[in-house]
Amino acid sequence: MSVIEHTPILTIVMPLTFAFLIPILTAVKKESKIPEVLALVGSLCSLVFSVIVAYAIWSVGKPIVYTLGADVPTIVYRNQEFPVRILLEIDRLSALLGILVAFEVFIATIFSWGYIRDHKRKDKYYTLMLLSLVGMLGILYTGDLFNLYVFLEILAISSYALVAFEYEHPEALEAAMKYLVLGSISSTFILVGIAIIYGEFDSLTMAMVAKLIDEYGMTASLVIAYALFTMGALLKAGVAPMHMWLIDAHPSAPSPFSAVLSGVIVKVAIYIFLRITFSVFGLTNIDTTSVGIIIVGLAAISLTIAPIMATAQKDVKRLFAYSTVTELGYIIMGIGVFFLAPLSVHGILAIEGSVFHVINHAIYKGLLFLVSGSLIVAVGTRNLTKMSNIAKKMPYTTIALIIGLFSIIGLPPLNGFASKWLIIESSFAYSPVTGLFVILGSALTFAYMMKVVLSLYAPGGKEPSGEVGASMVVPVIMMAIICIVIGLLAAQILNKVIAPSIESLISRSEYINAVFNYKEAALNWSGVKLL
Amino acid sequence: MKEDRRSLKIFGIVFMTILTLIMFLAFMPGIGVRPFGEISYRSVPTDDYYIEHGIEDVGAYNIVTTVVFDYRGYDTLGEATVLFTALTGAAALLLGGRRHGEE
Amino acid sequence: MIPPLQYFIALFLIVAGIWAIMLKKNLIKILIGLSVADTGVNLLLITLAYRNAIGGAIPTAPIYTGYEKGMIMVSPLPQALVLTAIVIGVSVLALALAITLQIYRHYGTLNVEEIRRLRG
Amino acid sequence: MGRNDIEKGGMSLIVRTIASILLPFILTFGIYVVIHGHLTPGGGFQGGVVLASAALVVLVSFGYRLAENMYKKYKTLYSPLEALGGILFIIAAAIGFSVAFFYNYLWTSRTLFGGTPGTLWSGGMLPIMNIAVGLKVATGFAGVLALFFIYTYRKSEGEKP
Repeated sequence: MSVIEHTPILTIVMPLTFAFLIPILTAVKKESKIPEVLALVGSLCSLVFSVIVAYAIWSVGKPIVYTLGADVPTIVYRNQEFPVRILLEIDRLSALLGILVAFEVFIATIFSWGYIRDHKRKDKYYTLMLLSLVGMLGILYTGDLFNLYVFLEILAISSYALVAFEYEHPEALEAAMKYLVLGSISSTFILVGIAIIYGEFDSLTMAMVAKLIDEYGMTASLVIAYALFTMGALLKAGVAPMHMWLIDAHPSAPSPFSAVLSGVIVKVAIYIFLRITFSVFGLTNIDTTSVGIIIVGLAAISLTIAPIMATAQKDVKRLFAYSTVTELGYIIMGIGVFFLAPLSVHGILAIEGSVFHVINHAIYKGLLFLVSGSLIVAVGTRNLTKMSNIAKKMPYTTIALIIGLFSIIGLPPLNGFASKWLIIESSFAYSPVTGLFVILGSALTFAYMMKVVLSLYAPGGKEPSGEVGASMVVPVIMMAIICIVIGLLAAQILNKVIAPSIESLISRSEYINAVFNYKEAALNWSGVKLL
Repeated sequence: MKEDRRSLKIFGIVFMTILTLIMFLAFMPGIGVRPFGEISYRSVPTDDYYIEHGIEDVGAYNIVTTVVFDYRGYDTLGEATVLFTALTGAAALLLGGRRHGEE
Repeated sequence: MIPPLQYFIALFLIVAGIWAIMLKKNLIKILIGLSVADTGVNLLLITLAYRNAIGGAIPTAPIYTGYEKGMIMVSPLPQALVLTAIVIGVSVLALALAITLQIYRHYGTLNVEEIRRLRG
Repeated sequence: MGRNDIEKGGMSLIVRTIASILLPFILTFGIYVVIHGHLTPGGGFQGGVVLASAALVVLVSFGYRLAENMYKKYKTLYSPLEALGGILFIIAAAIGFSVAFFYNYLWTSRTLFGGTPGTLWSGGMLPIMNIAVGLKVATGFAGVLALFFIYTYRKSEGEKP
């Protein structure tokens, strides 16, 4: 076996190693650029490896299984061998989101170079940033229920610490405490769900549990376990009635980490929900209609309340946080429409729109939060009414910001348009009521985002001294270019990237069989065609 | 303000009662998880595997340690990372206070 | 409708912990609730590990040092999980205490209602 | 002993004497639990916590002055030591890279720690991992305890007139 076949585990372990190296090397040589460099290299490593993994999966066309400590132990169950150890199981959706996560953290790390400069505790900051990347990738790649919980906790603890990082502002401490308490409740729910599943089947491997659920059907305790999982995941995601922690936590973090929080960490919670629903429990075993009604209801609340609250905000980061709740409403709405009309044409279109929107939202909301970081550095305030002449003094940042804002509104050539259109179209095809909520959300988004655009040109307030440094301009421009590129290539991306991911998410037997044929499903480099 | 708090409290009590009932339901004999101490007819013999093959696979007498470090070593790596994360976070929060100018 | 006593105690601890988190006003009491809920989950996992012996003998811990023939062992997997879960709980608690210390320094109080905006 | 020491956070002479007598026993027991992790109940985590409790005994009984001296001397050390434990763990796991991550190469090839099961010299990579985790947990918890102790003490001192 060559090193290249270990890429799934290296994607997770490389940033972890760099995170462990940061305190050691910082103790050796203080007041240096070591933390930045190590964080950059670590996130770049996992970006490269995640691209390799995704490429391999796309060319093989099946989920990949990596058995940790493979070789000897397997147990035979009904004449089928399966490994008793922890598995990494990566299908196309998790590989796709893996690239997204690694990319977002990489961009945020570049941006931090200018944003966190000369901070006394910057080594801690970069360590926590890398650890949050480790947590997210671990969740996306794992095929084991308890392992999911462990990595969820890594992600959660690093997020709590980074939200409280700027504790000179006391509201960061309050936000972190709120986030910690609610996050712990949701983790407890998920762990009780895992305990129930273990009590039923004595197994923690997702594919094995899925097979046993198919075989024996649902019992009352499994229904409760599913409810606990759903509650935990939606609480972690911050969907509307449970969104209060999100509104406080996302603006309080340092701006690059706000981008990561809003861009991907929230999506990882949604990924957990999708994975548990589709792969572990299975669409045929749960009551899709009632789950769908609940989810569509939550989405409708998100799409109406959050944008109305956003219109009243003066704080630019708080406004973007409300906008995140709105966008979550779109994503959840797509998933809910799929549950209400499972496996129909517009149902599949809806969930494709959702996953596409996950990617697009990660790009443009990341861009917007990074720009808010630039504004904080240049102007020194988060209050929209106190800024003036941004457009004249900071031309590059302004261009990127305007592209991001137009993208979130959904103007046609940009990426926000494509995914929003899919969700609007499919929800109208299902029912005019759901469609109406989505349209309402879009209209309100337009209203509050125009407020940001107008404030860029408004006089009367503090002026920025000039453009921010290159390390803060380049990532923002890069994100803006990606917005345009995804918008232009929307149809190709939808057909080549999103549709296969959804296909592999829905095809449950493929996910189960990969584990029972784990030797064939291992990442074998000879099977991968080079372009 | 006071009314608001009372309604929050009532909501909390109702929510908790529902949660309690739901959780109890999951462990009721007959419909829920297997009764205490029994082996479920649905279960996979993973635990028996660990007990029977632990010594030849890993070479240690303590099967719990065997599971912790070998069969589920990846979880333990994650757990060690959790501890490291928490320490880094606590250090980031408690060091570098403005008042004392220390570190 | 009360589940078997062994499960009941664990579930009672979980619910009592979450109850304390939701309804208590003092931050330290909230953290104690967090810890109690954690303990409940750990107890639940350990309870699932117990297996009745065939001849009515008491099962031992899954350790072969001092093993005599004919003994039966409880499941080792939940014990490993609990080991992990305990450390995770302690880590969350350590971070929460660090945040609480800083909150106390800034506000001079631990009452959730007196701390601005920190409610729920 | 005396009021002054007590105000500095230390305890009376009796407590300090008992603590200094107990300390070697606690440390020995902690190290025993760590290195016998693959044979008897216990292991890296449990032993590490016992070792960290030794640090707690020192902090509580000898008080702030000693704690601060120790802290000034070693403040750059505890976090790197913990990270070192983590790195050691990853290296132990990566030894098996010829087959897979976490493959117990040392035991299956009987190179190191490959003796008869039940003796100290067995278990493959388990003793190494136990020591790595023991180091990590001991330094980690001792670091957290010292952080809390010094932080709270300084704060109460700062608020006095």
